[in-house]
Amino acid sequence: MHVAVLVFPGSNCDVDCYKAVEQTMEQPVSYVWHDKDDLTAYDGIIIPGGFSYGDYLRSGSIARFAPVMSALVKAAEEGKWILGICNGFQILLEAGLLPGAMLKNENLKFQCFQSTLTVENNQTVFTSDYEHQEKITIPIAHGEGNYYCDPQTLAQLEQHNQIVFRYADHNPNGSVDHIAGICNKQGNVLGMMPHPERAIHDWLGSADGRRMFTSILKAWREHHDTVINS
Amino acid sequence: MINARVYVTIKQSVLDPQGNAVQNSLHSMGFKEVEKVRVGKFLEIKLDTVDRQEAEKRVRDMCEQLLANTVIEDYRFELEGL
Amino acid sequence: MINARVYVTIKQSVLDPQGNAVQNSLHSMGFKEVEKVRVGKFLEIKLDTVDRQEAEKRVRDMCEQLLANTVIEDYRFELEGL
Amino acid sequence: MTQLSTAKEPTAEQIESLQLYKQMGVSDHEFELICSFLGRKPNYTEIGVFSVMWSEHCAYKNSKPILSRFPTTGERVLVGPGEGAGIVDIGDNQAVVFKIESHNHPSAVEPFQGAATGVGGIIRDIFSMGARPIALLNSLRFGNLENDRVKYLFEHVVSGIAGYGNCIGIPTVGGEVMFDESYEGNPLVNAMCVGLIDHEDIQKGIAKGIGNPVYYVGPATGRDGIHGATFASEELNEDSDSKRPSVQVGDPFMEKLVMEACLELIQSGIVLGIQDMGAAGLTCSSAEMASKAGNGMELYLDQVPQREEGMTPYEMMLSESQERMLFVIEEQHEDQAKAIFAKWGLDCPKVGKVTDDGNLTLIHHGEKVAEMPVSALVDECPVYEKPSQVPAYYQESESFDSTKYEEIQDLNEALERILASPTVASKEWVYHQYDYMVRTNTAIHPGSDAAVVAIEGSNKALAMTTDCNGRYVYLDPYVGGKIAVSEAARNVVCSGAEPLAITDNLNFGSPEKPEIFWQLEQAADGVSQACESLSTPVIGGNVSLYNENANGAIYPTPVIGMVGLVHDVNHMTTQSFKTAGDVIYVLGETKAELGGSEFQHVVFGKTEGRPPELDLQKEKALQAAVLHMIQSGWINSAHDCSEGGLATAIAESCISGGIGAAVEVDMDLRHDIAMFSESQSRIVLSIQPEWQTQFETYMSETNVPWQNIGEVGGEQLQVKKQHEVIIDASVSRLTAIWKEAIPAKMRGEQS
Ligand SMILES: Nc1ncnc2c1ncn2[C@@H]1O[C@H](COP(=O)(O)OP(=O)(O)O)[C@@H](O)[C@H]1O
Ligand SMILES: [Mg+2]
Repeated sequence: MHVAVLVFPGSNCDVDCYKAVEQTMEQPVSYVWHDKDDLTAYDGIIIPGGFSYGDYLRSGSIARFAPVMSALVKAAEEGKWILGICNGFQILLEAGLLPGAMLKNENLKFQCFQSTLTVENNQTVFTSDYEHQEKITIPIAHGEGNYYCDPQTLAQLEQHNQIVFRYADHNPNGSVDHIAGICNKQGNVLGMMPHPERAIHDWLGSADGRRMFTSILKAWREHHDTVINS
Repeated sequence: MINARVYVTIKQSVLDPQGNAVQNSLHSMGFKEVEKVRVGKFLEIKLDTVDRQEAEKRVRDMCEQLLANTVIEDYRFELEGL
Repeated sequence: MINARVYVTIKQSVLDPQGNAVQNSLHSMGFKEVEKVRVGKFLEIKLDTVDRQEAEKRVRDMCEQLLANTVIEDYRFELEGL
Repeated sequence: MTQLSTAKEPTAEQIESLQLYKQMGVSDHEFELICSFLGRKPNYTEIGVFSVMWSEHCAYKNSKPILSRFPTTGERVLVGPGEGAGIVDIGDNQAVVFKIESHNHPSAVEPFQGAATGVGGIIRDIFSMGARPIALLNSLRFGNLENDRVKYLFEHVVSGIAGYGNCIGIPTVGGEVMFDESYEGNPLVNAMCVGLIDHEDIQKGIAKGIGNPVYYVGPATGRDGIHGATFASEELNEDSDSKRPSVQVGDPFMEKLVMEACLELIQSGIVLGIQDMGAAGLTCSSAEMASKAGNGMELYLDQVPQREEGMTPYEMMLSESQERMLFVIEEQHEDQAKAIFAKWGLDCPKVGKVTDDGNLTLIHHGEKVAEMPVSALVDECPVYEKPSQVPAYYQESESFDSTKYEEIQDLNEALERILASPTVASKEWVYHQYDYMVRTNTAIHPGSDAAVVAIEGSNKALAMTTDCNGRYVYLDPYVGGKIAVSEAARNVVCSGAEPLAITDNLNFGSPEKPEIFWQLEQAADGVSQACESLSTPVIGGNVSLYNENANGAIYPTPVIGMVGLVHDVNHMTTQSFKTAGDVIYVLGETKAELGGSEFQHVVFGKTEGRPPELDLQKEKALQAAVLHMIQSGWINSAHDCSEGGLATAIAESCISGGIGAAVEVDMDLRHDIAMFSESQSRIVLSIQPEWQTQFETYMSETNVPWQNIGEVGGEQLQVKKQHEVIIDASVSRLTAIWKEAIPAKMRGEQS
């Protein structure tokens, strides 16, 4: 499985995502610069956290116009697996690949600490190694993670089981319905504010993030086997 | 040269964390008469163009595409010829 | 009830990284006519008061004390009685 | 020399006759010297350039004699003071680069931008050496947190630091915050950056090779920060507000691009010299680079990117616009450099040339507008030996006796009050606003003694901390200086690291006052002594004088930033108690020492008397023992006793471990003094019972006093002394008090 980590000017968790893929999936991984317009070589695409274009104006708003984004939209349509973390989630929202929008944290402060999440949907390619309703520890680090969508959208998210993670005991940013991560209807695009790539060793404070990466790998292997066997 | 003044505000139906924070601060500073605060953005854009109608279309495009996120924000703008 | 609209802008001589980023982005999106962008704040404040003169004084105080950082920002405001 | 075309500027004659140089902080005597170096009167640009180069901030004219006392060499030191940052060897061809810098005065005027640009500046110092910045720390001092202006400053300084560090993606892993009336109106904002480098990548800020071009990278130069260096060298007063135009705005996104591009450029191997434009911007970087090479430099000011129209040479040279760098490469490599910068969306115009005439020459609109000998600018600023005098308060404190205070009976309450004091209380409110995890190497995050950052691809890690207790330094600058270094080393050791070296930030009042100058001398001697004895040389630092407010000088605050090497990541140790049944020991000796203590301040509202004593031999022995035992794998937690004394240290280990302790001490002291004395050279350890024999055997062979004081476990912190329970509090209650203290104050709640 070949994984791409997109790099925008101002991305700063690109290295962390790259390391996480290496250390958890042990699969080839490449940085892909924002000006590339072709992602066909990759099976999975990670949009890392950071402050793309300084996050000036609104988080993710400027990154959305980078050349690589049309390739990303295409990849999403083709059903490739796309994981947007933190700023990556914000970019997916701005690009319309996921519904809703991000507001500033309720207390207006950047917040960085371990958070407890509930796995609401373990039926996705990203979460199959978790138990349903399992509580996991994944850190957050963001100033604009206050997810918002209108009531109809929320109802749809519920209805299609698109809410993948919720904050379990303490909602750090005021997001609607304690949402921490959602996926698209097809389930191949996931955006989340917490950073699984920062939770891959006990010495980092938690290793619960590993299973996101192993889930993806497992899904890919299953998928691959079906392709080969059929 | 045309100057555009763009106002981007958070939709009424959406909670405005910044507005709430400012409102609370104003209260605790003794400005008890403050009923409601909404915080938005105000952009001044200088355009090297003379065609007002064209400018109007272009600024609308800028707003729709970049300057406002219409999921949560409204915008309006004024043009001012030089 | 009086509505105040407050405009907070970055002083001309002060760097506006936000404005620059928006400007660059508009350029690369093809809005080549954009000469300059400055990004400021826009606040709408509802005041439970009827005295315009008093309101003017109060809003000025709010601006000086909280709404604008007068070290790097300018402000102006308009009042609108209801 | 042609007179400036800019007719509005004063002429050379006017500068002299109206003594305009004085407004720029140049004395009569200095003006005469400048005239003699030039062989004529300086024009407006030239006097401006001299005034910033000869300011305290750039020339260290009042502090040079002090700095020369520091030990600066050592086996591991690769680069000592004088460059952008010092460098220490850590083996395997790697080295650690670090430095601390102050942004006190800008932060007093505009806390968010002042603090943000302080962070930006120190990061540039690190990557301009060729190093990849891996961590940030900050050391902060504010007045009383009940005060609204103090809250404002605290709130915005912290968000300014967060805003910059988070955006650029360098984790802010540690620091300290203290609150004391003495800093009212003159907060201290010191930022430290730590970087990693391979030996062969080490860069110097040197303008090598006559005829080579000089390039500029970064955003355009604006009128911001003009005279920032002089501003930093003056006292704050009502006028300071009128100097407000000098506030600079930081752009961390721009700095991220400049940093990545410069590191890539350096990796390409074509850089001959590179330096950031910090204080005094273009002036200081160009003059220093030329001076280090013994060359001159010619600058074509029309090529300097300008943000505003009609900028004069004076304004361009003195601007402190942020995120700018100057570098020298050979002409033939220009295309390669341009390609690297273009990838990051940056341009690098050629703005000058290295010359052989030893002058800094400025060309504007085709005319030579200034010409000054580089050596005069950089090396010839007069150095002053200021008069020094022992202050009266110091002599009075000789006869102080800690037992003069009436004994406090309710030690539960006293402990709670100390834990609620913002200086001791949890700093989560601060560091939860910092991204301390980005780059995923932070192994010990904020909240323990020193932070630890793992070195990728190795089994090693770096421990880092900043420390200084200004109250001690005030009461006795010599002892206080020793304590600052010793405490930093103790924090580093408690985390499992061997102390390597320090960087220091001397924050003092006006050196024109003999009492202040005395503090400076004494503190520097104390720092030097401790550095000698703990083998941690000074590899760089920063001086910030004229820190005064309406009530006089701030407490003298020589902040120490220390880095240590964890030889094996398995040695990393935190302060938190781990498991029920672990045995608790205290190492070191507790004496009746309340002078300058948090207890004295919180309970009696005083800062008086003698600070705790410090015996460097004992300190060294203590640290050696603890490090040996940590490396032997016997130690489950280690925490040094600092502000708040033994009771506070034990409480902190309980709180961060979420577990209680039953302690019984045997001390021949009044109960309150035993619990809250701030005697130095003490460390609280917890160990698994299975190591007890080894531990006790080992300790008996050292000269370090030690006592088994109890056991980890339960939900209460209970302390007995001479069989009497003197403290009994639930850990959850203490935790709530400790965690809520700062947030509650920031919400404006009354304590
Ligand atoms: N300004 C700050 N920035 C980041 N971390 C901080 C800051 N202030 C305090 N901390 C962290 O909080 C913890 C407690 O600080 P402090 O009370 O100074 O510890 P100690 O007394 O052991 O030096 C440390 O881990 C420190 O790094
Ligand atoms: Mg300390």
